[in-house]
Amino acid sequence: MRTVIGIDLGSTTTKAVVLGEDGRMLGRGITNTRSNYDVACAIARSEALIATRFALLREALARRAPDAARDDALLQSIARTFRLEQHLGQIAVLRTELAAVASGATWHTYGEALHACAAGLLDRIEAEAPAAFAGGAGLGSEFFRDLVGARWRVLAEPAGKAADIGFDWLMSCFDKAIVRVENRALDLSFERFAGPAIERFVRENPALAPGNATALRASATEAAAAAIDEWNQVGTGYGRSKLPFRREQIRSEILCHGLGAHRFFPGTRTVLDIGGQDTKAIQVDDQGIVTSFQMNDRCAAGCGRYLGYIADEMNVAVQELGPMASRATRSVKINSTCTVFAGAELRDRLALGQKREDVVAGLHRAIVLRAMSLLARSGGVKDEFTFTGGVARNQAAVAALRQLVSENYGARQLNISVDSIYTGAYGAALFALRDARAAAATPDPVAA
Amino acid sequence: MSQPAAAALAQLVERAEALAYDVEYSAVRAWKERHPGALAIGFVPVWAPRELIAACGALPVGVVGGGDKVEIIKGDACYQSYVCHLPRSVVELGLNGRLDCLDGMLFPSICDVIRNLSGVWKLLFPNKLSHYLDLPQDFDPEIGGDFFRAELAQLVELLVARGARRPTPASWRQAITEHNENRHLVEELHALRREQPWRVPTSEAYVVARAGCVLPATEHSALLRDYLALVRAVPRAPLDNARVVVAGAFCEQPPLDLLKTLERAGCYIVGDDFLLAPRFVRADVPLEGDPLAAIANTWLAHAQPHASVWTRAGTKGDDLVALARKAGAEGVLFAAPSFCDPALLDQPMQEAACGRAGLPHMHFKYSENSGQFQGIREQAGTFADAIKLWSGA
Amino acid sequence: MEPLLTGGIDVGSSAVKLVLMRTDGAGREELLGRRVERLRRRDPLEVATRCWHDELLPEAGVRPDEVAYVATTGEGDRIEFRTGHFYGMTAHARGALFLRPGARAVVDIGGLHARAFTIDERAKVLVQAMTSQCASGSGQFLENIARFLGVTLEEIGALSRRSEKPEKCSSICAVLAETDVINMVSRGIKVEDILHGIHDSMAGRYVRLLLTAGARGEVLVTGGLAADTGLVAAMRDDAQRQGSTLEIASHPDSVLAGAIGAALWGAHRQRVLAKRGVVLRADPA
Amino acid sequence: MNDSIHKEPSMLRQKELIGGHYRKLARAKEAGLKSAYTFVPGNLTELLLAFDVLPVLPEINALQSAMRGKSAEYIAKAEKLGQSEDVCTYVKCDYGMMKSGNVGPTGERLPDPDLLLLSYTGCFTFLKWFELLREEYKAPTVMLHVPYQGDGAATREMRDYVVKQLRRVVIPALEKVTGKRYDEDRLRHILALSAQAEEDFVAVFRAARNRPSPIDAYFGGVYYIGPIFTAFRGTQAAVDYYRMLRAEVDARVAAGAGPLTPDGPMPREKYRLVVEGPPNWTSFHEFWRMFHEEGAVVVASTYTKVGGVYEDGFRHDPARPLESLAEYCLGCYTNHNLPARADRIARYVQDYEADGFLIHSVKSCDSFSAGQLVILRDVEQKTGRAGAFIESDLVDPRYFAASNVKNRLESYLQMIDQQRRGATACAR
Ligand SMILES: Nc1ncnc2c1ncn2[C@@H]1O[C@H](COP(=O)(O)OP(=O)(O)O)[C@@H](O)[C@H]1O
Ligand SMILES: Nc1ncnc2c1ncn2[C@@H]1O[C@H](COP(=O)(O)OP(=O)(O)O)[C@@H](O)[C@H]1O
Ligand code: SF4
Ligand code: SF4
Ligand code: SF4
Repeated sequence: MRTVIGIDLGSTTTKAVVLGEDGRMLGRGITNTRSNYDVACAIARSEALIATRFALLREALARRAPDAARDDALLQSIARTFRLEQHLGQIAVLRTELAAVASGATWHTYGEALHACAAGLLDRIEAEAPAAFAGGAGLGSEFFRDLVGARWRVLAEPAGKAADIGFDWLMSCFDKAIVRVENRALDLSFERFAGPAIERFVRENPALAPGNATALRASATEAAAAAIDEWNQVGTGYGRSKLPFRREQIRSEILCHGLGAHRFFPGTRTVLDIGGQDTKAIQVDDQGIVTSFQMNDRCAAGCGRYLGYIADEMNVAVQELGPMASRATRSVKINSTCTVFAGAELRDRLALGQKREDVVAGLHRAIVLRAMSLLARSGGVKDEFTFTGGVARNQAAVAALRQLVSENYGARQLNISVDSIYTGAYGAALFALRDARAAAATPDPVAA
Repeated sequence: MSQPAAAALAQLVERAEALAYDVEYSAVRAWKERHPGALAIGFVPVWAPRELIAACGALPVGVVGGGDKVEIIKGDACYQSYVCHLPRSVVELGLNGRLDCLDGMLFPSICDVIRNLSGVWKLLFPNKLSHYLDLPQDFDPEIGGDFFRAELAQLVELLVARGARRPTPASWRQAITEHNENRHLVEELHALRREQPWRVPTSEAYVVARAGCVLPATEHSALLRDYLALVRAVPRAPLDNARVVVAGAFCEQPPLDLLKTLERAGCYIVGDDFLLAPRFVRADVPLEGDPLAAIANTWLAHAQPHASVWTRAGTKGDDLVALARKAGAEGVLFAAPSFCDPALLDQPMQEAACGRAGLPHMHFKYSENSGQFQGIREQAGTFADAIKLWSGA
Repeated sequence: MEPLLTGGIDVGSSAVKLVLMRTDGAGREELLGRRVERLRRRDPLEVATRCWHDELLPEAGVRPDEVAYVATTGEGDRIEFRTGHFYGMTAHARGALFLRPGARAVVDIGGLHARAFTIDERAKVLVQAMTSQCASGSGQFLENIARFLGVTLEEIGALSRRSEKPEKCSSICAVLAETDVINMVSRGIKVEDILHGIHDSMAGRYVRLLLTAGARGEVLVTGGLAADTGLVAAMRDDAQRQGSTLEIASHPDSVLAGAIGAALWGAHRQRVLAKRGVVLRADPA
Repeated sequence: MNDSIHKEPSMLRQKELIGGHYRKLARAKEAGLKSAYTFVPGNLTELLLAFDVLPVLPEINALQSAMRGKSAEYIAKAEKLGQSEDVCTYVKCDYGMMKSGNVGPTGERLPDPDLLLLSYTGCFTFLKWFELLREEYKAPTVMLHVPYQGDGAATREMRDYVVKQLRRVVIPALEKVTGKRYDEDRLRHILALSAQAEEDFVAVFRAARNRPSPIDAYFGGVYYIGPIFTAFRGTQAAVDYYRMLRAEVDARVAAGAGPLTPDGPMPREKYRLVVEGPPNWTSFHEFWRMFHEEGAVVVASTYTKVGGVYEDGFRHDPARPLESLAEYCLGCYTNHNLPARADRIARYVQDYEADGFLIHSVKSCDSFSAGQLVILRDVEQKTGRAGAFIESDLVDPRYFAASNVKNRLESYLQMIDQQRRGATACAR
């Protein structure tokens, strides 16, 4: 199978999108590793390829057991099981790293006790995992660090108290170990975990028709063995110059977001991208060609990282902020433009008795206000409007934006793709496809 | 007995605060309804020839920024981050139609930001009067004075061309008299605060003074008179506070909560340079002779030392030390708007002067919409502590 | 004079510091108990209350009603069982003199702010200078970086001092600096060199702050970052490079300076009030 | 810098001129020469020369310090002495240099001023700057107030005001400091030389209308403006330099050659840009490289007009000595109001057939930068082209985030590229 890949090396997350020869999106992958770019890139790519192989699995299954392939719940449940297997694999690595960290004698004085306590904590987290991944229950995050970290934070205080080990030490222990895990490009591939995942699934679903189980196993083997040929790749994003790509395989994220948004919603004339560390307002024409753009200055105020920071500050996952803000009855005005000081301001406000929901709503409004200025700088919102980037996943940010856009520009169609965070990578992949086709002298479906 | 006075005082302050922070400029709108066909002319800090505007039958309106009362979107679209806050909120007010009641805007020369704002205004509001008023830096009546007089004469023509009344000897006389009187009352307010700061908290005096931005001089004078009478009647006890002068806030205004923070941290503000328009020129404009020359020459001879005015003689900061001495201040708080070049470049020289005079001092920055005063409170509190714990020692 | 037990609680943005002190009013000042608890985003008031009642006092074998004055500083003015509150630098100045009687300038480097000020021999704050509303180069910033590098704060100092090739860190934003650090890691720069580079850039800021405040002679670094030997060394280097004669020092209890100072001022105040016949009681309820 | 940097004869001549001036300054005291500190925009070089007074230009010192990598240290010094982080970095750089022994770019000490001649055309900060210098040097100080073209034109009253100040304030001060009488004939002679150099100067910049442009009118341009904007206007040396420069440029036009960059001849001209705002001096060559590596050449810039806008026909005029000096002061780019600045940029885009325009916004310079975003929008409307907006600083290296600047520039050029391809795709 011939594919092209687009990679968006963002400031907080790295995204990859795999397209088939026909331009169809086959797989998406994302990672929040804060380790070096090569690792981030490898992980995102491998995640996107996993998704691609899942697409292949579904196709193979459709041939063998059409009913099962049409059963979305079944496929989703397999995907969840696969995630669980991956997760357990990562926990195993974390366990070795924790042992190494805890026994490293230079930075603490607890000796074996710390190791035992940390290992015990991890045992609990591991034991909880199957339930956490079981159907229905929403996961706090899609990232390993966030998932384990959130539980660790909750469990560490009582566990430490029981073992007479300071909370701080347990946190440091975790921080050190998780970084080591993140610094390694682990093999989390479909090839490695699909088998165990299917077996677990079959084991846990005794009601599954035996024929389907066989079909599943065979399809997974087939999908794992399929040759995936990388025809071309294009990189974009904040760190794009760090990618080991040729010069013509690098595109500015402005162009990629413009094209990606255009492909998601062809009527788009204005694109707002709020990512981790920068915000961009882009105007495009009816071909998806960028006609003007503005980016924020070098200050993290008003970007996605701001929300991440606030989430850390409140000890919740970034995904929970939007729903929390949506429950607000009013929006508290936030004055600090600095991300770090906004964290402090948040604490002040809470201490003064203001409701969490209201303060968080105010923070969302503050971010969107900044974005509104950028939009105004780039020429405003004249027509159909698309919101991309990670923050577009946040319902409260979307609601604030919707309101402010209509207040300032009148009613406008506001588009948000479920894949909004992948817009840049998608655009990059489209460029990759276009270039590959141009090189192969086939007609260019993107420009056409 | 004092009960009704206290209530009346509270009411008056509330009214003044409403006027001072009314971003709808309702008082101006109401004035225009009462004076059909008359113009309202806005001016940004610090000083403008209010008597000239009034003599043309127009209402001079001080536009001192939106403070923390407006959300900034369009303003930030016009200004990048390393510029002070004032022009953002002024542009925001303008683009949101809040300043539609003004028929024109004057931009007196005080700094590059204001100067460029005059051009921004021309681009954003091509149909409104927008005029940069260059103030002389040559103080010879025959050189700078002639130029200034010509500037003022041109301003009269611009106003008249927009439909203002051409000033008559009578309208000149009335406008100058009313503004001289207003100047006196503002000075009286400050004098009382110097003498009995516990009677006149700055957070009150400030809003009472700021209400003058949107009122004709006579109405503001009446407000001042009422306020002065009331505070003299209401008993208020002195606290063990440090007496300080706040310097540097001449253009972008400090948020009211900042003033309250300083007072709560143990400071009596006995001198400041907020809202300078009515006290920028420290003398009466004479009623005799050519009124344009009178305004120009009074300005040349009596404009107060200020960051926007070339310091002719003496050393920078000497005037501040003198002011602090006169006010009986025990220290100076330098409060400058972030990114305000004139204020911040003056500061080291002024601090040096305070140092030479043995006057304790400290500085901090703010912007008109700052909402967090934790750091400033700590600083000012420590400063006041140091004065109180060791005063005289 | 009768010995007096007083407490000092310094509530900061990243940690709570508590001390218990005994003074006799005639120059004897003793530190009976100390406690530093990093907040890790927990509620500061709750942490402070718990540390005070459940840890510090029991460990010292002291009942709450035996403490004559509980003095707070920092953001501690919201603590309900306080007797009185002192402003940050007032407290740090006093604490600094307790720790290092010769100090004539203090730089307090905390989570969000850094403040430098000069003092006289009575702990009067003379001139102060502070960083502005941008958290670049703050303690919080260093903490973020450390977490990301997988280094504990305790290890930072030694690591940084091991570095021979400090990597220049140009970023001015506390948040965006993370990205710079990612870049450095990607380029294969060693952790110690990254840390040293960050220390150098921070040190430059703080020395500048000190000089702005007119510091001369002995300087005590207080606040949480005083424990970072790498930073203190970098400050010394920077001062030397500037040709300045500042003697920059730290003290193992530097982090407690605010709490100590508050407790000492509390004792002072208590005696003054007692002389006037005013009775204040630290109410444990 | 390294040896591989490419230079033309005029470039060497320029360096010699400027180097010579600094050497002369270093010996000024022993040679009994007087010096006056003054600014570039609206400078009165001819008048100073008529009194044999040597100009010292603090802005040029600041930019030189930055190019030599000293500015960070000087700025830090100034901040330690109490200057705020927020203010103009030119001032801090100069002040820091002064407080570090006033050692000029050639490594020799600059003379203390005999006169501070403050002609503060176009920027209020100049006024503060000289208050600071006066406090330090206690030198006699003269203020020449040049009114701003607030309504877009220099009026008669403005000119008369400036002339009056020249006659009654500036000239008497110069007479007093030098002990010489004002000699108007000498001034006329000097002005005539100015006008000659100005002719060639205009021709050099106008040559950028060719395709490919033989010069880079921003990065290269700052070298070309050196002599005429500083100490050499009104000298034979300047006349010779500009004649030589013009001949070189004409030769390049004839050969169909593009500009010369420090890294060698410019590759194929791919993008023609107009730039507004002063350059960054701390990473000057790196910044330039970002342009020429992409094949972007600057065909017109406003910064090269801060020391006088000659292209509209103004010349120093021996027949009206003080009047023409006054008109020169009033006419500098920095003294134009925002609408006039926007008009000029739009005109450049059209006249020089540029593909786009870029605003290099200097964070610490309110004079240039406050309102530039409104200029951006206005020029976009007038030309129908999107502009790029990049922020950094003149001399504070902390504010030059190379990757950020590069990212924007690259994105902008790729956008232009994409638009072109889009246009051809549609045409097909
Ligand atoms: N599920 C989610 N819900 C809410 N916000 C999210 C979610 N996922 C990501 N984000 C936000 O998006 C930001 C990252 O956006 P992204 O576009 O990936 O940035 P970049 O490309 O700069 O790495 C995060 O900082 C976070 O605030
Ligand atoms: N705006 C300007 N005004 C006047 N002179 C300038 C200006 N810009 C640059 N120069 C001159 O150009 C010279 C820069 O040359 P420099 O960078 O030192 O050359 P090189 O890099 O080959 O050593 C400076 O010496 C300075 O005199
Ligand atoms: S605050 Fe300062 S810089 Fe801003 S407009 Fe006012 S005087 Fe100018
Ligand atoms: S203000 Fe805050 S977010 Fe902005 S640069 Fe400074 S530290 Fe970063
Ligand atoms: S503010 Fe700008 S124009 Fe004025 S001195 Fe500074 S750099 Fe020059």
